[in-house]
Amino acid sequence: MNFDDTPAEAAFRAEVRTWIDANAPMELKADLQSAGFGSLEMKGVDAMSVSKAWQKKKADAGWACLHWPTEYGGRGATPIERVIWGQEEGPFGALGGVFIIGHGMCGPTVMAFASEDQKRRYLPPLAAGEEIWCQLFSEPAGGSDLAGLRTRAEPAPDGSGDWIINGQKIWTSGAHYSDMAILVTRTDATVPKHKGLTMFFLSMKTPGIEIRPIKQANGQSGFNEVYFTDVRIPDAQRLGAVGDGWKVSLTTLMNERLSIGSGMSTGFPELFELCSRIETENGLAVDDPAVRSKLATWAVRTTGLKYTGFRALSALSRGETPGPENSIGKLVAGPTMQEIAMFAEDLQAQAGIISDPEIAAANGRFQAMLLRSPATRVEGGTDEILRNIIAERVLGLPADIRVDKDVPFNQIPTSARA
Amino acid sequence: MNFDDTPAEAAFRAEVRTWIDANAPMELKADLQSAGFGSLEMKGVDAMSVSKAWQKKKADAGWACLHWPTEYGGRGATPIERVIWGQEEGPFGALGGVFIIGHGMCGPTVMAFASEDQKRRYLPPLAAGEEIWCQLFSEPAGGSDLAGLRTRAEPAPDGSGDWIINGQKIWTSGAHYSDMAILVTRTDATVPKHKGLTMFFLSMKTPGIEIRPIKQANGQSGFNEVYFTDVRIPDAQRLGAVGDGWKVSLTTLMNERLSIGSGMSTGFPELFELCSRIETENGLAVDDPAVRSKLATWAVRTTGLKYTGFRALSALSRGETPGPENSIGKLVAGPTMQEIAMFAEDLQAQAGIISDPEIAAANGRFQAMLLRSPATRVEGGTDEILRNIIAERVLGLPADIRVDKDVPFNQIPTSARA
Amino acid sequence: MNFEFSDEQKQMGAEARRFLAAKCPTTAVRAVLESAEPYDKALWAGLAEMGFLGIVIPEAHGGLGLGYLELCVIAEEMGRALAPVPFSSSVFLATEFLLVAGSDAQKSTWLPKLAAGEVIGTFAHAERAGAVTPKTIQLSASEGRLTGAKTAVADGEIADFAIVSARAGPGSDARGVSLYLVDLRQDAVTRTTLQTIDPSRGHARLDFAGAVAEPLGVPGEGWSILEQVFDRAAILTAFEQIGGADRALEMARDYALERMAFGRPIGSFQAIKHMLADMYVSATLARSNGYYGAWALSTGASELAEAAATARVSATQAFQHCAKNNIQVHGGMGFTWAFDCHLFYRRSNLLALNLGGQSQWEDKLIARMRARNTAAA
Amino acid sequence: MNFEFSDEQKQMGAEARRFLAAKCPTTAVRAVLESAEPYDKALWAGLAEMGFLGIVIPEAHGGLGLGYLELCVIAEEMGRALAPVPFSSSVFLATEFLLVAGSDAQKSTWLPKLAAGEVIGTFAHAERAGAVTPKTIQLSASEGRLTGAKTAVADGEIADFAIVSARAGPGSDARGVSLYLVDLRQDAVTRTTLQTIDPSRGHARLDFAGAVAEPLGVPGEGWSILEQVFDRAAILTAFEQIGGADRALEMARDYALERMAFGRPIGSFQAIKHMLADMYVSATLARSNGYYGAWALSTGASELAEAAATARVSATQAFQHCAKNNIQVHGGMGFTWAFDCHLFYRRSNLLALNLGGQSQWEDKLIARMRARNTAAA
Repeated sequence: MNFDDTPAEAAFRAEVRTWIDANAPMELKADLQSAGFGSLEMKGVDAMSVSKAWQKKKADAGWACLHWPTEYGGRGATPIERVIWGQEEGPFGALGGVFIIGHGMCGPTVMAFASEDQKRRYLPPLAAGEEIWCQLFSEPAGGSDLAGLRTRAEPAPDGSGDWIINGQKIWTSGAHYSDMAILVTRTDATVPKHKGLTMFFLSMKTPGIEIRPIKQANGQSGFNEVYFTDVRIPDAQRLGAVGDGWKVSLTTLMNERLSIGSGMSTGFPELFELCSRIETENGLAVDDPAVRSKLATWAVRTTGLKYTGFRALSALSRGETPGPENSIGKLVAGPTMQEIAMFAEDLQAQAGIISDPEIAAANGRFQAMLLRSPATRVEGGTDEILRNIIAERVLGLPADIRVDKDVPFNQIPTSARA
Repeated sequence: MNFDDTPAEAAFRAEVRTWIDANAPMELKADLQSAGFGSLEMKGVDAMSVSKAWQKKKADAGWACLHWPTEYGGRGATPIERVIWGQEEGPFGALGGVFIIGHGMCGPTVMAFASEDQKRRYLPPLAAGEEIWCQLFSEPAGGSDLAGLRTRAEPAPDGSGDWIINGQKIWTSGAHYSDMAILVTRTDATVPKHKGLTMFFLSMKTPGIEIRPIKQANGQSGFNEVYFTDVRIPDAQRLGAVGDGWKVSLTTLMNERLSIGSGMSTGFPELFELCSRIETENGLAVDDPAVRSKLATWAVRTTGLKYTGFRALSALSRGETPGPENSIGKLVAGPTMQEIAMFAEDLQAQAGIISDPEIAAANGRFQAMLLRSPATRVEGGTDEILRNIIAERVLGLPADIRVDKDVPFNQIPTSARA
Repeated sequence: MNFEFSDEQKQMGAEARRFLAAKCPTTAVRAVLESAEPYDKALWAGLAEMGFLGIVIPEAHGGLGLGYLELCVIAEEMGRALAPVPFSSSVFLATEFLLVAGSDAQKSTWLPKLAAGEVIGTFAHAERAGAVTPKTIQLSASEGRLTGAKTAVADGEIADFAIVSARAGPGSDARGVSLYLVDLRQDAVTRTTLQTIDPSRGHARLDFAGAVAEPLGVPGEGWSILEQVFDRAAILTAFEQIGGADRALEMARDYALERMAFGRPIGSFQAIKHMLADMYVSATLARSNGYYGAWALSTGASELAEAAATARVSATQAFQHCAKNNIQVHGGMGFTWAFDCHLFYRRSNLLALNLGGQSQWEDKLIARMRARNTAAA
Repeated sequence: MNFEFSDEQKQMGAEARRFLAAKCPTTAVRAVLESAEPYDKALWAGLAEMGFLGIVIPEAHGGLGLGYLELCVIAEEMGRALAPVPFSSSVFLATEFLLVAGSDAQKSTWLPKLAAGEVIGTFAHAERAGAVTPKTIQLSASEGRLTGAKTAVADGEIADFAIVSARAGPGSDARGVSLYLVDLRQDAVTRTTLQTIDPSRGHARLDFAGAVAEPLGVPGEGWSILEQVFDRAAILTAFEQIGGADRALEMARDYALERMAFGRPIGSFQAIKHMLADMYVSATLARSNGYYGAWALSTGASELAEAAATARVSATQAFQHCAKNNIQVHGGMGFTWAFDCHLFYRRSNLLALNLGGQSQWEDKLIARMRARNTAAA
């Protein structure tokens, strides 16, 4: 049991480090390291253009989408090599934020279901950050119930074989700066809900698409609503068979960014640092027994997540598939971050209400965390959905009773009053 | 807003106090006050005989089952008078433990469904503690799912109209010292589960009844299993119509002992007392900030329950029905007691494992609490059932999806493997 | 046993609820949240007209001369409506400071104007992040003039006067802390609006550059007076929190009944049902503990300090719990600006801090229980 | 990155599991729980035969001469099986005391016998209820003789020798605490069996009436030695707890799959599913933190003290959580003597206390983090 690289891993790491040291935009490093919650703000530079520049540079040198085949713009690297890249890229990884959805979810779906020509056309610019992709999945009526989507795709009446899309998506990250998208639609409402779906890809410049940013509770706007009015998509841009959209979606969802080893933030190190500077009525907070008891609880959750990640990395390093233990990450980190934010405010007492980064303790980090953390407990699966996933997929417990199973989609109740 | 009696209440209280001062077995008071968890132990006396003696004395003077009509052995008192009695009876109330099921659940059921002759025959000795009753409801296959019971009642083949009972009950408090019982059975397994039940009462001396005590996890034995082998009950001892047993059961369950105002114990005062005597590494526990933080959490739960009880009492005092807020009692007190027990052990550190009352801190009260508290979170409704009840009856949320609804009882799956 | 508000008090609450439903829908809260407007002036004027700003102020000073039970009932409704007005600053703090420690002249000068809503008062106390203890009070008072700064002053942008904690001599203990009444409408006072977690309630930094001030109460007894007033304010704020918690619970319950997923209302899933049941438990315990505080405050019982800490700890827990899980029940929609969930979440966290944090009140509660037990022994 | 036990180590664990499944079903645990028998002698002999009692004891002293990773793997299996034997006393404590502080002669005398299971050793430390601090150590040592009493001594009824903390002079600080090795088989030692929350593991009070004792380690360094040994024992015990937590979770999961209510397995209700998911989270975090401890222990890393507290706090939380909710999932049946749930509940609460309570370890963890951060700054 050790934390060391194998010789091959060490050699790869050295190669990565050398290249990054020589090529990364070092002038941005400090700003990237202190980047806050949910936004990438760097003084005096345009985040999008530096992100694209860094991605292009990586792609040109063969460091983009490492685990993709070389013919589609990748490197054909192993999973552990990808993790090592991520560790070495460090703060510069934050520049990849706008590409995450495309690389992690859209790309793999295109790779699995598009034609060879399409793959050669779309994947390399996706890998190089020249074209940004988003995914159009969630809808207002279907949050946790993803398959309950209502956006319709109907055959064009002109007999061209094209599809006409009408409906609305929501929670689309980066829709406003994306060039392309994958889109799941309902092509048959007379069959049970998982059976009537069909997946497409399309240009976000297609006529009939309207994008409206969603203002979040914390005042930021990372998500959008996307409206479709008679949007036309050629049948050639269908991914998978008609009616197979749910299966295709699962491919997408299962390819979510490999978060292994990166570890989800709980805010503990920042809290510990605050406690080393702020005073309670019993003296320095970190020496106050009441504070210590709380810190200890969060400390072991934080290290527990870290070492759980290390266990998964070890599996990757041995060429194995990591076990299910990684599914606990967000379920632990989300509520912990919220608890930590509230306690950090408590320690600041009356002045804890001040959120101005220029004035507030720790540059307002905890106030931002307080206002952002409720989203962490919801996005990408609520705490409750995550518990269901652990219970069902890890522990083998039965699925919830499904009243909408085998019911034609258009007969599923849509209102409690119905 | 005040805690004062109305003049009528004050007069009643004075009358009660005078009678109790003159008649209660004062020699038992100290032992009764220090009685522990789940057992009534008094040195040198037989708990059952002193319990029966006190109940008989009360009955003779008109102080038994205060809210029952006088013709059945009660006093026709108001609910608030009954509460005042309970407050004044104080530690002597513990002597009523063996009668609780009979007075609180069996009596009201008999009162609602038996014939006038039967009521005059059975209720007065029940009130006077001369005959003890128990209720035969729970079964091994039906814990939270009470209506899933399987004990069969079939018409006697001799055409007498009698019923023949076969099956098994479990968790019967006091079966071994009870004279009488109410019993719910299944008379029709071909209809949905709530519809095929029928209620009876019977003597526990009836041939064919076998009682086996259940040893609990904490080593005590307050409950029994009761087996029925061809037990014969005359049809005259049926309570309610054939097939109406669920409705009759609800009458019983809704008449559970009016716990309002009595307040469920959380163990907080005892913990506070311990903290005033025991030392942590930071000095006296009650002055240790880490201890204080935990104590405060439990303190406000404890006072919250107390004052919730006072609010209910106030409603009674005004002649109103208390609101649903009392349903939170056990849900708060049970887990709190378990947390408190664990923390009290933690404070005692290594020596906290010692459970011998002669040696352990606080006479081993916390060790007994630790071992008893898991039962509190289950008996009379698990924490989960209680949350369901609050969600459904108080907040008006929908019932759980019922897969066994409208399904004939004998077709409901009984095994996950079926 | 009559541990309940009277019918008249309840009726007053119902009246306030109707008034606030009409004058203070959440759009009014948003109007302050989203603009530079520091408070809702029309609502404030309406509250003055209803007499709600002078409930406990004696009739001789222009108030209604009613009791604290009436004020608790109104506080609950203010909390439920998230009223974006300086009610807590003026009524729970400034008014109480004057009632507890003001001279006759001070009372005569300020109470009638407070009752009429003609002036807004507040309390300026914290100077930096962290628990406010006697030694953190460094703003200095000398020859009737104050020099130094206070931060996170509620309604500091709009208040006409403030009670200010200050240090009149060297040292760092509680006996060196005195209170002053300062008219903020003078050049020696600079106000700087602060950006906070709940912009529906304005806060400011106040800089005092030799500002003219008059003593409030006996010099050197400032800490003891402010502890008394904080206890009273804690009970009143607890009712604000109870009102907020109840409303957040109702919102969550209503959404759970209405929102469909997997072909059924999300409120039919045990995960949601049990989350709501737990919120109900918190809210119920907080209400009952609040009643205890209200009783103690209205009777001036010796249990007041302990009851205040009890009510405060329970209400802070309940409002934070209900507001947080209200978002969770709403899922993604709960995290949009457009839904009202964040208004309650913001307010719950603001109220958790405005009289000092939960940790401090937990410590006070047990210290006070201990003192009572020691006294009884 | 190789943060995992080796295949050989895993194989050793599998072997131990098979052995314990055969020799230590829960009926064997009950046999000790329900009788006056203080431990399972046959099992103990079997463990000795397997070499499990001398895993880290050097081959020169009759042990296997393996590392702590192997011992962690075995500890987990012992915890999973609730083995009713003096394993922790003899192996985690007595052996470690000798390895850390024993003289060559002491090692030569005792280690071979410990490895062979011929003697049982333990540690006698607490004298009263409450945190064991230097000032609570009052048992006195004078001219090689001990006078005083120790309580809650694990396996005190059956141990052949004990390491005993004692005070050699006046005062109450840590520097006055020394350790002694005492042969318990002498008339000056009286053993009194204690009734505890987990009778499947024997505990006793030991009275020393001028018992002959020899120093262990440098006099006056007793407290520092025992802190070192407690850290090592904490990591090993964490694996015992991890094993217990895992088994309790499995029991609950299995019962939830099998037990029917309302026409379906109770494991299909979200209340039960989510309770089990949370147990899984606790158990997983504890395991990962345990691995960190195992790494530190096996490499003697400078992080050992911090890793020990981390592993301990996490494992105590997990085992208590899983054992408690295992009963809850089982409902009424879980509270019967006949079901095994209470065996795990008892053990989880015993192990939470045997090296000092959770509060003490929480405090240690943060103190150690603070020391590291201060050193790094």
